[in-house]
Amino acid sequence: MLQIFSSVMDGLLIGLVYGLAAIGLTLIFGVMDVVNLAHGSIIALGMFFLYLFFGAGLHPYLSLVPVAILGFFFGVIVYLIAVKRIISGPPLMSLLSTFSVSMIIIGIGTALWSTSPYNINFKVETYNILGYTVTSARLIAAVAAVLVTFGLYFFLYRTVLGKAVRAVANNREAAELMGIPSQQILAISFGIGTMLAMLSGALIATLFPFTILSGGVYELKSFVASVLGGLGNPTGALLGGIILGLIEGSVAPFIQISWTNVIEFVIFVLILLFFPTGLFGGRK
Amino acid sequence: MSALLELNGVETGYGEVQVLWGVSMAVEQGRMTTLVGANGAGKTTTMRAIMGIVHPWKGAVRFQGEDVTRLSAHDKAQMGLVLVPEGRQLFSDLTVEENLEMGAYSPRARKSLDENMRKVYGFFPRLEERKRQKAGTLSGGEQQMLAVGRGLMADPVVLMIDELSLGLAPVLAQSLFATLKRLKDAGLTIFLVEQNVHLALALSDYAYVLAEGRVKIEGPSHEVARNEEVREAYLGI
Amino acid sequence: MKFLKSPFFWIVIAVSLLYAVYPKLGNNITLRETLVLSAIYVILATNLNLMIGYTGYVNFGSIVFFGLGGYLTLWLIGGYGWNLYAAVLFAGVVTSLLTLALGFGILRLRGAYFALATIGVNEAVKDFVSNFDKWGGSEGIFLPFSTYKSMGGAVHALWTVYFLIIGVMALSLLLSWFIKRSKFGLGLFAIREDEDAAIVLGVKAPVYKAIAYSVSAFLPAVAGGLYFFKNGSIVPEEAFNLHLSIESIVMVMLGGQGTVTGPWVGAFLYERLRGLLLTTPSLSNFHLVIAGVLLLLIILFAPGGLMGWLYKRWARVRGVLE
Amino acid sequence: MSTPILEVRNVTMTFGGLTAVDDVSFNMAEGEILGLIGPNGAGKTTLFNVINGVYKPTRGNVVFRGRDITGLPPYDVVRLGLARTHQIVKPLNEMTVLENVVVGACFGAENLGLEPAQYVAEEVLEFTGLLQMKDELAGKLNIALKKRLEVARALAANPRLLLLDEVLAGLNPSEVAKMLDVIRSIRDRGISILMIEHIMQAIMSLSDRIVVLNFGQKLAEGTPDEVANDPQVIEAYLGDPEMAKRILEEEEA
Amino acid sequence: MKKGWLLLLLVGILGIAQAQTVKIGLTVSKTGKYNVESVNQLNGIKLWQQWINGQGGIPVGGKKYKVELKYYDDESKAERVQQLYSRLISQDKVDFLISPYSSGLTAKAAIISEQYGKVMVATGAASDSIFKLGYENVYQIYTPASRYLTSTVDMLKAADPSLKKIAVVYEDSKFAKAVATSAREYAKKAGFDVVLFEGYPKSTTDFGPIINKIKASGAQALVGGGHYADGATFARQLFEQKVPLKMIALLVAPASDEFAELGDAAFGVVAPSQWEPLVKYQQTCGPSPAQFTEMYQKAYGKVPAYRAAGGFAAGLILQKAMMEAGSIDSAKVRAALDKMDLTIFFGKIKFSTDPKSHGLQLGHEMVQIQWQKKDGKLVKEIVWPTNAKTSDLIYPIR
Repeated sequence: MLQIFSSVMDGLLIGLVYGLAAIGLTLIFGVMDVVNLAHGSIIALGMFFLYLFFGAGLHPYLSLVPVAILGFFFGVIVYLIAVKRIISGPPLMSLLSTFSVSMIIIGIGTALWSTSPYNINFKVETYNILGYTVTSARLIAAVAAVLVTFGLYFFLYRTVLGKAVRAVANNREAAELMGIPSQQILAISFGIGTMLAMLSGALIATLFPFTILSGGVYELKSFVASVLGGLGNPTGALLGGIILGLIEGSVAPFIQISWTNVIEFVIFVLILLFFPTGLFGGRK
Repeated sequence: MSALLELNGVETGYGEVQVLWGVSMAVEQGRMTTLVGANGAGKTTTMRAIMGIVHPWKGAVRFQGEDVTRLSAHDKAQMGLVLVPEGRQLFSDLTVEENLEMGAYSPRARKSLDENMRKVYGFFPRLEERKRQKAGTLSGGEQQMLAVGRGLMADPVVLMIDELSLGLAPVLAQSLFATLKRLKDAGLTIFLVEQNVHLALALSDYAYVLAEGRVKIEGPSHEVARNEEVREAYLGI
Repeated sequence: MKFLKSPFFWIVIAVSLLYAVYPKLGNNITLRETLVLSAIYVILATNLNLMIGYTGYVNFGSIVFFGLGGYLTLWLIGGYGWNLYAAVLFAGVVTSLLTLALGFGILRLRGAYFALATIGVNEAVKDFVSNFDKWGGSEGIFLPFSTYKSMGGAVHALWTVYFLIIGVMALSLLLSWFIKRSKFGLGLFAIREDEDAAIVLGVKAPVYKAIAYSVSAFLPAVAGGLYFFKNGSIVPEEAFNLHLSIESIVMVMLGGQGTVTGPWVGAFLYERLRGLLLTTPSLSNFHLVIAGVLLLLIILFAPGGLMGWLYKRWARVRGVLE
Repeated sequence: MSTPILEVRNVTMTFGGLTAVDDVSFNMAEGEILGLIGPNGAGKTTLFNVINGVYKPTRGNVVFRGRDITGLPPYDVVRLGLARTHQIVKPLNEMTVLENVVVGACFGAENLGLEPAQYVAEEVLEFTGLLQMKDELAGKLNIALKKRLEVARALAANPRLLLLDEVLAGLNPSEVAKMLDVIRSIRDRGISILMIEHIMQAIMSLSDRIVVLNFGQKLAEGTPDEVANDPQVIEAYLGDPEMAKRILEEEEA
Repeated sequence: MKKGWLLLLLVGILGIAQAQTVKIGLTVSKTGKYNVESVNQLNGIKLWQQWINGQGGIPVGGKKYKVELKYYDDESKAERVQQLYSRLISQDKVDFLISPYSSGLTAKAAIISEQYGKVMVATGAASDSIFKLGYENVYQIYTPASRYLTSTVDMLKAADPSLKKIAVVYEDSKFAKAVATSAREYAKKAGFDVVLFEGYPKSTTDFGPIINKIKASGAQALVGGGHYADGATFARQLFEQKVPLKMIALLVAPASDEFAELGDAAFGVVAPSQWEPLVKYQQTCGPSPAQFTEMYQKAYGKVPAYRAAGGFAAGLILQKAMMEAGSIDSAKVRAALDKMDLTIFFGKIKFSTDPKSHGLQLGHEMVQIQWQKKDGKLVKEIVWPTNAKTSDLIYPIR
């Protein structure tokens, strides 16, 4: 019983972080119909940016701030170089151009940091709640994920710029006609999506060791989470992440752990086939 | 007096297909100008060329005496050249109020956001009733009201409307036109594309008849309305 | 026998013969191993092109065919003592049939959704095989050395496998060429250009797509069987390496999608380029970066690939190189 | 009387809450040209999509030459001899004009092989006056030629009934005249035609009968003369001459 | 006159032939996932080359053969391995081969070496299964996977005869699974109750679900692990989650010096190791463990890890076989390897000659290390076998 409780709690906490990563992916898709295949490597980059600031003596949680700022500008640059030109082209083009960005990031990352694992070594408290053991890092990561998500919601629904992002996502031409500079908004959206991916990467780095290749796993998880929640739907992505975490947690006690991935991907394909707009409704 | 909005020999099209062949027009301050013509004559393309969604290949667009041919659509919108596009093009996932707010995106319009919002709600009380509703869930008539309202929120110097009554029941069309007339009477410059020729010609001050991408006839609306040639070319009976 | 008159047919035959004979004459094993890799790339890219270039569906997980073919082959040879020829044919047919069934499902998805689903399928299969004890789970399948002895010794067996792979390469190119000139191919191109229009014109798109998907699985599966037989072992990460899938797309794009020659040239050039980058010490650390920049440049500035560029310059090339 | 070539029986098509076509019925006789008119958004194209199987109607049936084809996918409908064109042209851009038409011939009613399809295609191209540009890429044609290509492709399928969706829209008068000639000669080949059109002059002179749709419902049906003089039609479609007056009056009141 | 020139030329050639060379080929993973381990291994091999060439070469049949190494980067990739080993044999005409790092790559190389009948000494490859495929030319230096954790089980039994419940948790990879499977069998035979036997996927970084299972199983000791990254993470999370285990033995990771970076989480963790600088084997030939360590430190400025030792040992064994055979002929060297039974600084070396497992290492044994604290600093101590130990096992650790 305790095991199941622990598993579910673990799943929930990590699921929030998956959800944050997925929001980054789904936001970009929702606004500009681009499936960002550089998502994974950007997550990994977030891990290493955190590592750099941490190495420079900043506390890991304080480092989240510069990581976020860096992530935003990095995203804007990626948009301007690799996405802007092909944004209205067929889906293959944006898939491949973001993939090539991924190759470049991983290539440079490998040259800089090799492919060996890195760690953020800082003091972590352990709490025991009714026999369930949880570390402060996990709690903080989950809380941070929730806070960032709330922040994003505040931005999207309460600020003019955020509403403009939604307007551009909804109808780029009409937005342009209303005086909204759509290219700027797209660049900003890509920046925000990238920022979220990097933040989730940074939070993951406070929990687990990472390499420049680590992003791949979380990219796939982001796909699963955002498809579960309906591609293009940020709330859905967060819920998708939580569901994913809960699936991981709740099946673990009953099967060999290594089957978890099989279950995840089978669910992924089935959802795509039978609920292409996800469980919570996404863009068609 | 030079016109508020002027087109000089505008040529444009899509890909290699030319649609407009040297279109020249002028929209005078305070007037309602209308553009009529058959389907495919190039009315919508004219509107899109003015806004810069389709780039003019040749010719110039002047707004308030300034050459704006090369400016992007959002720049022109911020200057007060506002188009209510064909097919409404609402932000269907945003609420009614958010749609209106987006209409006032430009810094110029944002200053008088509250005031304009009150005005729009005054014109279209239905919109206020539904301000929390998503635009996509509105009925056709309400959507057209919102489209016009959103255009008004931009505090337009010239309001261009592409197909106001398209797909609307006559009663609704009538009330929209009544609103338009009131706006005109209040001094707004309006440039209208309309398939309902009778209405368009009856309400407007000046008219252009477009065919095959060229201006065939122009003149004060009541004169154009009496022109048999127009009836023949457009109505076909 | 109209095809006998086509220069393209003879170009394929000549190049394949050159591939086959040249290393054998000099008994140059290094060259042979290099050419095997190049031939495998050509096979993967050419068959992938049937989906991307002909049908307009971006298959990101095409490597699953290669891996399944490899697994089925090694399982039949290692576990049941089948001979190589029977095993690879069987592997090809089974993979094709599975793909056909899968195709009726996931080809309902379009654009990015289809691409994501193919990634999902590949990863699901990989993780499944990693857990599937009959196929050795994560340990994979290792062939006993005696397998090669029964084929006249390892040296002889590996040459045989090499010739077979070259044969599959030639078949892939010819298949791609025949499809392009067939009514079936015409239907596929119509789907690529505008699926809804094609359906209205009478193209049975769901069936055509599924068949194209299934056909594009056959030869890669056979090649997978041969390749992993040559390696003597197979493990999930090597069999279902998503990266190779995506590299195949790069090859197709590099050469020019929708043409027969494009993926061929693209695969060849990509292999050369990779080799060059990896063996040049100053570049080897950056081979991924250079490949990425190259891909980005192609997408941004030459989306038609090499062939698209050639066709634009010299329209007559079209007559000789399909 | 022989069986009608097409019977539309009580067809209703709804999308979500929106009813695009509302209980529409009419028949078409063999060899007839039937015009389908109505304001934009009246449901004409939706009705076409229901007839050729792009949509399965929410209610009602479509019967073609005595056979119920409701819900049959478009590729099977073509096989039976019912071809169509699109209002927004859908050329296969990266294929040549000839290839476009060969697709039509290959997958049409005759299910031809590539070579015979080639002959049919050339013949159709000659007939539609596109032969000299058969090797152009379809995407490079201008709008008039693209429209003609739509017709040629549909014709290559060797249909008994042809649905033409605004093939005249966007053409200049001389192009319209050419297209009208093409349509007449199609009729002379014994092919029945159901056409959506906005250019009144054209549709009035071509059609044997006309069906008028408004807000998804059938508003009127009859000969061109009957329809043109129907006040309901005039109001719905041509605009109510009195409306302007009413607005002006209201303003003054 | 002409004849005189020819004669001179002939003498010249013979003179050169006097200072003969023997070419040894291999691939190194200079890039890719095996980069660190593989380069370590290469360092050992190069050290051996310097050492033997410094003595004038390998004395074989009255002549001295200088060692020439020929190696390429295999990028840790299977397809490169086959290509490059073919090249080594057919183009570079090497006389003998040393394996690449890792069992996976070695298996690929073995097929090539086997088809050309070239002897290949396999180091950095602990798999059993490669040697059960009927190869005749491949010889293993490492203790095979099946015996990796068996002595750990022995040690645990000696330390706490009352302990019953153990968990075997392994990385789902070829190597770790093989180790874990035989450890489970061995533990069962030794009377333990294996309450959990579970693999985790290779890329695992979140051990939460596994740890929950360990807790639920009531296990008192844990053996398992996989490679470095997962092992280090596993150890850290076991510590953070305060899992009440009396002994934790993990493969590979704790044997590395970097493991100390884990701090308190490293304390008490046990690992089997192929070799440690402090071992006290009585070698019958070659340098002693201490001499080797000193040489290595001089050359590379750091203490050798077992992979470097394995590299050196691979060279040394080839050298020994050539000397015994009195020839560099492959068949004769193969016969000498088959007969070989000796102890070097690396430990005992003896190969299986059973056709079903030809080349499998039978002689070499693992040592057990444990991370302990000396003056507040974490240090690696050898705790098993008892005759080689530098410190007593700390038990229980929690």
